[in-house]
Amino acid sequence: MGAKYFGKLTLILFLISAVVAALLGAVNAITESRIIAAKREKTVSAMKVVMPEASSFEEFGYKGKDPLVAEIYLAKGSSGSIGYVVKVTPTGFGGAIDMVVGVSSAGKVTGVSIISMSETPGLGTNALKDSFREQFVGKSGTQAVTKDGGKINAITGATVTSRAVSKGVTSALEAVAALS
Amino acid sequence: MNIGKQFKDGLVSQNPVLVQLLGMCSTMAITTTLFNGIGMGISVLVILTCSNVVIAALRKVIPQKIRIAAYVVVIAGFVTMVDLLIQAFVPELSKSLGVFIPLIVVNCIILGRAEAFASKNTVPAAAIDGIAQGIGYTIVLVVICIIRELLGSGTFGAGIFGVNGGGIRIIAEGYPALFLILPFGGFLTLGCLIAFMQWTANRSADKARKESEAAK
Amino acid sequence: MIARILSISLGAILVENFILVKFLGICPFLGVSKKTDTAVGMGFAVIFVMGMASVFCWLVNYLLLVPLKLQYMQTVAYILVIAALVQFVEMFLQKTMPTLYQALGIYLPLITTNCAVLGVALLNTQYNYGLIESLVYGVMGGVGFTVAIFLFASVRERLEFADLPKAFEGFPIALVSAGLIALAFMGFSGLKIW
Amino acid sequence: MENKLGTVVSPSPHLRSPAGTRNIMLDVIIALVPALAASVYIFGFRALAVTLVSCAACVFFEWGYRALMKKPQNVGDLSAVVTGMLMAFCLPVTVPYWLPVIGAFFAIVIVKQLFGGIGKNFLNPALAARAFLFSWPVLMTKWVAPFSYSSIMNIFGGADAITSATPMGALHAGLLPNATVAQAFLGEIGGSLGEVSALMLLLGGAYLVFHKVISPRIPLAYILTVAVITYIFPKGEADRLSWMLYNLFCGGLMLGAIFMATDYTTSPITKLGQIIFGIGCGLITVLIRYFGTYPEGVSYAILVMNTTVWLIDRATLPRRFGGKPKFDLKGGAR
Amino acid sequence: MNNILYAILVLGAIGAVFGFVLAYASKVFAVKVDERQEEILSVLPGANCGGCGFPGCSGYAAAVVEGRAATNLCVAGGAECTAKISAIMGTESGATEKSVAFVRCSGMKNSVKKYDFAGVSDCLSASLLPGKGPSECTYACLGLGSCVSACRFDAIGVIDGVAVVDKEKCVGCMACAQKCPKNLITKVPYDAKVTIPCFSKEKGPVTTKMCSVGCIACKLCEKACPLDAIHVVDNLAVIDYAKCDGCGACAQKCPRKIIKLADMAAN
Amino acid sequence: MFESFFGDLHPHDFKEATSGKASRPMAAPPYVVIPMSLHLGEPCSPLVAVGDYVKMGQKIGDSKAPISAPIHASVSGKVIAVEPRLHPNGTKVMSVVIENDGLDTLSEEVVPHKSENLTDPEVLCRIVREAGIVGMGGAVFPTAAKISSSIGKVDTLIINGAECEPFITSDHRLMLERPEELMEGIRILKRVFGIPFAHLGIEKNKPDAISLLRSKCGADIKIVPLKSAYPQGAEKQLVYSVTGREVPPGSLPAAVRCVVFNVFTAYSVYRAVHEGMPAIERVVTVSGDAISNPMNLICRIGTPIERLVEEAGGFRGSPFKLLMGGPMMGSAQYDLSVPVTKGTNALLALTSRRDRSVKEPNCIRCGRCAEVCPMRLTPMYIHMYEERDDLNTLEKLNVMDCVECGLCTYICPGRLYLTQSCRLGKNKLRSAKEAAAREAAAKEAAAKKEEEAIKSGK
Ligand SMILES: Cc1cc2nc3c(=O)[nH]c(=O)nc-3n(C[C@H](O)[C@H](O)[C@H](O)COP(=O)(O)O)c2cc1C
Ligand SMILES: Cc1cc2nc3c(=O)[nH]c(=O)nc-3n(C[C@H](O)[C@H](O)[C@H](O)COP(=O)(O)O)c2cc1C
Ligand SMILES: Cc1cc2nc3c(=O)[nH]c(=O)nc-3n(C[C@H](O)[C@H](O)[C@H](O)COP(=O)(O)O)c2cc1C
Ligand SMILES: Cc1cc2nc3c(=O)[nH]c(=O)nc-3n(C[C@H](O)[C@H](O)[C@H](O)CO)c2cc1C
Ligand code: SF4
Ligand code: SF4
Ligand code: SF4
Ligand code: SF4
Ligand code: FES
Repeated sequence: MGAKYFGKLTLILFLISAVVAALLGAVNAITESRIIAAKREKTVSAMKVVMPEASSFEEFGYKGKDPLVAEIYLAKGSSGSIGYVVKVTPTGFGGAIDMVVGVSSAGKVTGVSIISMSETPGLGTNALKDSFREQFVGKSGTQAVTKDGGKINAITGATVTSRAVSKGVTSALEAVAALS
Repeated sequence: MNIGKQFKDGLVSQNPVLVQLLGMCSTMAITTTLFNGIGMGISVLVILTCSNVVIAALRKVIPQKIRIAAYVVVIAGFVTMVDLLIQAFVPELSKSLGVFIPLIVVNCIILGRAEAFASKNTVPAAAIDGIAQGIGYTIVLVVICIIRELLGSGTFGAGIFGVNGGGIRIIAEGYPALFLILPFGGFLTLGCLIAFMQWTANRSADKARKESEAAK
Repeated sequence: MIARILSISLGAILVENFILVKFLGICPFLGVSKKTDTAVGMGFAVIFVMGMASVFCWLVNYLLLVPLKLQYMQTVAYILVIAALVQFVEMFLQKTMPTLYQALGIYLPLITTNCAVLGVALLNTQYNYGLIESLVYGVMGGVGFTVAIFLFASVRERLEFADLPKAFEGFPIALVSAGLIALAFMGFSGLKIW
Repeated sequence: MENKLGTVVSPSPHLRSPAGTRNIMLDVIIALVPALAASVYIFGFRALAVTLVSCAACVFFEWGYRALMKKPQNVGDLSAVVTGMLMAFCLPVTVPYWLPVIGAFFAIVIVKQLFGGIGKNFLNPALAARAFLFSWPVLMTKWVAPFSYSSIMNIFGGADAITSATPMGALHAGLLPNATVAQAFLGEIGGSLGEVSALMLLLGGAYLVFHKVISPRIPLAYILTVAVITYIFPKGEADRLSWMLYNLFCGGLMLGAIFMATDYTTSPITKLGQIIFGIGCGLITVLIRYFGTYPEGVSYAILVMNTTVWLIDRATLPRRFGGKPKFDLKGGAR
Repeated sequence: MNNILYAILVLGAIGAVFGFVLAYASKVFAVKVDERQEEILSVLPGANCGGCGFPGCSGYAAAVVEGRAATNLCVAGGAECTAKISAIMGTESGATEKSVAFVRCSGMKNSVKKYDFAGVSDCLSASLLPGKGPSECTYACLGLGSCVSACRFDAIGVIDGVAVVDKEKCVGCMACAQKCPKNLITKVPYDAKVTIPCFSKEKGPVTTKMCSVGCIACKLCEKACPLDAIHVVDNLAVIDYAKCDGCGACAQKCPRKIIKLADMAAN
Repeated sequence: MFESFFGDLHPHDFKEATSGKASRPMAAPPYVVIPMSLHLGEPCSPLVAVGDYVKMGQKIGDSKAPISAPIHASVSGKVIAVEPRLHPNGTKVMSVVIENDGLDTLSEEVVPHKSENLTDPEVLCRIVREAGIVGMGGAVFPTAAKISSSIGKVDTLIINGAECEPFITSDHRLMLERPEELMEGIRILKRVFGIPFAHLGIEKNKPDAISLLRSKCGADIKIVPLKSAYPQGAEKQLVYSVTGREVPPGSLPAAVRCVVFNVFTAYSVYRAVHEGMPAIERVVTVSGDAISNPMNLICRIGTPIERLVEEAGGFRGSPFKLLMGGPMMGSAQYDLSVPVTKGTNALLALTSRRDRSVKEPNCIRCGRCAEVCPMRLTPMYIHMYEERDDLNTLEKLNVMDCVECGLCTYICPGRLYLTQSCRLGKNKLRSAKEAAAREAAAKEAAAKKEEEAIKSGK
């Protein structure tokens, strides 16, 4: 038990780690592009939902201060820019809600789509329903639930989530308004 | 080597969840839909089998002192591979299992089997052990999932079939007991399941005893 | 910064308790909770290891993995760090501080395979916490674990006097009790002070 | 062969106080009647119907479980009736009748009898059931305004009355409710079935204290803690005094402090322990009311403190007669 | 490809570093432990599940070695594991002659009852009552079963008011004897052919009045025994099993027929 | 009968049945059974044999042990048996049975102690011992031993006239009927201890006794009215009520410089000194709802209790329990032949109407037992840990402090036998300690033997 013992332990753990790393690297090389694509696909398809006429989306740097706004994309239709899609992350009942809001050039909501949320299933997740999201279409300005004096009908039993989504839409509208 | 016994151990007498009480975290955290359960079960099955094989193969090479570290690296390697593959090919599953896929690394079942079985047995035996234990795990997971999803969300198989992957609705919306898909429900369901198992075990033991006494 | 630390602490202890809400570290929670004394010992060991793991994993991540774009290896690297760290600390304590080892060290092997430890490292990364925040989250997550296991152990001590159906003896009733404690702790959900 | 005298031999003492478990429970039921009456007056007969369903279900499950498990029956001690009443008291009057039945199952079978029945459970059955019933949050938060619901028909009719805000919702938002303090005290406000009339609850509490069923330690410690904190730290622009008073009279504080935090089985038995328990409940209640997502924190505060009872008792065992003070400066802890 | 190289280097380096550190630590911090502890650790499943109530497998192993824990606590390992641990600890029951518990009383139903009693159904409790319990005979079994609840093997039960040991189930741990306030339970060989279920040390006439199956110390058995295996001590006949061959001469002579032969008892 | 509100510390006292009636001297019975154990400590050996003629007040039993008191004949007549007889404690105890000749011929030993120096503690101790005086408050501890062990260590003399147990009024009647003699007895004790004045504690439910004694006592005896609360008469509680001092656990009142005597004890001291009469008589309250005509009887030690029942008009209805002593601490009897002893302050017969025990006692954790326990214990926890034989915890719960007052059992709505649990706990703890001590001694002996063997081997 001397240098040999040290060397052996070191070497073996090194070898195992190295082999594992190599394999991982390989798997990563295969999957990396797919993972990115899968993520992007999800966002893009969500963006398509909120702005169906758009044919492509272009990343558009957001320089505002609103922490809820994550990214802004310029939506391009057949005849050039037709509006913006804003990715916002308001906080709901169970954490951040990832959602995109389409805003037309006229500053009106064209659609709201939720990419992911960790709200309570059967309660907060009702925000995924069309009936709730469609309330926002065509709206502009500050959005709020009826309880808070706004026009949005909150989901029963999930006022917190409804508030969060409304806040997200408001932020998106403000962010776009600030652009022009 | 006795394949029958190994399977019986994995499924019943040494069931990792119900008897050995291993891997509790994921068993309770993700068992809210059948989709999650099957996904988790299969992931664990694959990882368990692979790591069992590798560890059994290396069992003569790895010195005692770095045993745990070495096992852990091997296991973590497989976990990450599975994680990456799931992210790439079944992103929805990755989303709903979240941090619990990487946490398979510390799922006590895998390290437990590595230490208890793979490090002392041949490669084929280790492989079979991995499969048997993995299936035992998956079955229990699926049972818990079905109960919790049915009573908690009122659906069956959300994420697998049904309109928009919403599953088949069995209990009308607004009636299921929401809390069963929360942590509370996880503890309660598993507790009742194990109690049920102990009850059947007691009953069959009682029966056996009565029979033997009657025979006397 | 102080508000941030307090808010992380409150979250980790009450609101998003590792055991009762996040479901991380259930095995030792169920296993080492028969007596309050052992439960507390385990709790302190977890605090210690979660704090250490948070720091070391943060260092490995931001000094090695991120610059080299190897984030996909986080899990492997973290668990290796944790396993080695725990084993090292155990040996170290056993030799140099036998009394502390008696109090803490004996729990250490149990912690390597504890979801809470790897979990905290992964969550630190997921939440983009800085070094200090990671440390706070790790330690406070451990405190949350300790609170939960201490209460649970006291409830289990009381359960020794309960009159249970045979089928529920042992783990089933422990699980049901843990569930009921989780139910009580739901009152803290969403608590936000700072 | 028997001895000629035929007397029974037993260890001393040979006298027992007249108060058995059943008398005590009967007293609690009597103390709850004024609040129930107020509730019927304010919300109509449906309040009574919900309470009866809840009690009947509790008694049924208590009896059924013990019959099924072949254990000696003790439904006669009436504790299930108390549980039933108290559980009904923290539900909205609009709940469909199947909800208290499920609650009764949870309270009696899972929380109480599974652990061995009266005296053995570690959580308050009624409160645990209420917490569990939030599995149906929509049903559990359908509140009605006082007196909007008093026709006899509503016993059978569905719960179609208009949902209305409760004072707790306003307080949660940092606003004062639009009822007067007097209305809040008398109970002309929305809220759970039995919690609305602070006056009637206090009456019941006085009865219990007078009959020595409960000691005032827990309720006083609890209510005073809430009073002090809400007075020192009012929320929003409210003036201290009315903020404090609304916080005391609205929501479940009185019901919880007088009838639920005092539940024997789930509260400490030592005097000091009871005070600590009450203060703990008060602190957590305010914490949840001020900073939590739920507007009301009483039930969770009591449940959380329930889990600490064993520890509190152990830490506060009374100083033995003739023993050294627990903490004397020289000797340290006993 | 660079990426994979980095991966290998980084993870390999971490591995190597820790391999070295652990090797170093294992030398520098080496602590001698009981070999049996290592052995036990190696037969434990290593799941560190804590099911045994100890902090992890090594905690349990240490506890077993130090005698603080039984060998059968590992939930994950099951019976197999228990057997192995017992083997390591050398606690398998040796080949000593099996002995079982025996209750030296035939029961209150045969003896005069002094009074009805109320209170805790517990033998010690009843024995503290005035008159040391409801039976006129202060030596009699109280039949309240304190011994029954002490037995972990379900080997003793109260039948017709007197405790009776099922010698097939009894393992001779004598946990029951410790609980009996009347000290009625004693050890007898598993194959004892003759037993005397009485413990009354009262003088003959007193016993006669109290109990129809009590030893009256008449000494007829003593005289009948060809092997000098039975003696009356303190007004009570006692068998010396080292000498007794089960001939039954004493039983035949006993005027009260209280000496039981094994084959008779079986009926 | 009206009973007090539950939860009250003070059980309804039922004293009115006998408190207003003058005590009635009872004719001596045809024969008396005098057990040789009428006190705490070593039993006496009989000094007489069958056939002997004894006179009233003659010493018939004595022992050399330091903790003991001699026993005297309570009638004159022929000894007809010296054999074990049933004692109220349920065991058979060597007893002297005397056939009463009805003459009550006084023994020559009975002479007033006039000439002796009564302030000398040694003299007084001798007189008290020779008179066979033991604590008449129930503990039957030899009074001479108590005096000699406390002399010089106390600054407060407390006379116990609390009589807190329900039903019993024997001390009450004594105070009303023999105030002068009582005062004189107290003064004798006071002088012995060299204390300027004595405290006489009386519960407030005896206002007549308080006012009577107040009018009779001088400045040297202070009447202390006490709250009517069971167990006000228990030594430690009485010391606390009178002086505010708490007797430490496991100690006697002398540890806080107090000494306590029962009123009947003080009265007996008076009689021994001024009349030379040993303790052969006492007042017994015969009461309870199964007794036709409840009353206080002055009766001879050794009278079979069946005579007392007869004297009080016999049973009314069927007695469910027959108690010697009060309902809280007295012991249940099952045989009417047992004799009155020096500690018998009451004989009670109760009907089943008052039996509130249930088949399945069940603790509801109401905490009342802990609230009422005068020693501030937690009986419900003691019960729980006693059931599981957890001796360590029992010790931590101070089970040894329990004075077995019975209050916890009285108050318990779940109808548990808490006092019995405490007794069992104490019993188990004591036997465990004894076993441990025995084991330690055996080990030591073995070690010694080994050592010796080694030595001798060398
Ligand atoms: C278990 C549970 C889960 C909940 N999940 C959500 C949720 O996902 N989204 C939400 O807005 N509120 C959620 N709530 C919060 C309550 O429903 C809350 O009272 C409600 O948001 C406000 O009440 P209201 O909708 O009746 O005004 C949840 C409550 C509970 C008890
Ligand atoms: C867990 C929980 C407990 C509640 N407890 C009470 C309560 O005890 N009393 C009450 O009046 N309202 C209670 N509420 C109901 C809320 O006050 C309800 O959501 C109400 O509608 C909120 O008012 P808002 O609509 O103005 O926000 C509770 C809600 C939740 C989620
Ligand atoms: C619970 C309890 C209650 C007692 N009650 C009385 C009582 O009412 N009167 C009394 O004289 N002694 C009572 N005693 C006995 C006293 O503690 C003490 O032994 C006695 O007063 C000492 O006087 P003595 O030695 O003269 O009997 C009681 C003891 C206990 C434990
Ligand atoms: C003062 C008092 C308060 C009680 N409070 C409750 C309660 O809040 N919830 C409940 O389920 N039972 C309550 N009970 C009834 C009973 O004690 C309860 O069911 C026990 O917890 C059952 O073990 C109460 C009883 C009393 C005497
Ligand atoms: S306790 Fe032990 S000795 Fe007694 S009967 Fe049971 S197995 Fe036999
Ligand atoms: S043998 Fe002893 S312990 Fe058993 S029932 Fe008889 S008296 Fe009780
Ligand atoms: S009997 Fe003992 S435990 Fe019970 S109240 Fe009296 S002193 Fe306390
Ligand atoms: S033992 Fe009796 S008095 Fe004590 S807490 Fe339990 S029910 Fe109450
Ligand atoms: S699976 Fe999480 S700690 Fe075991």
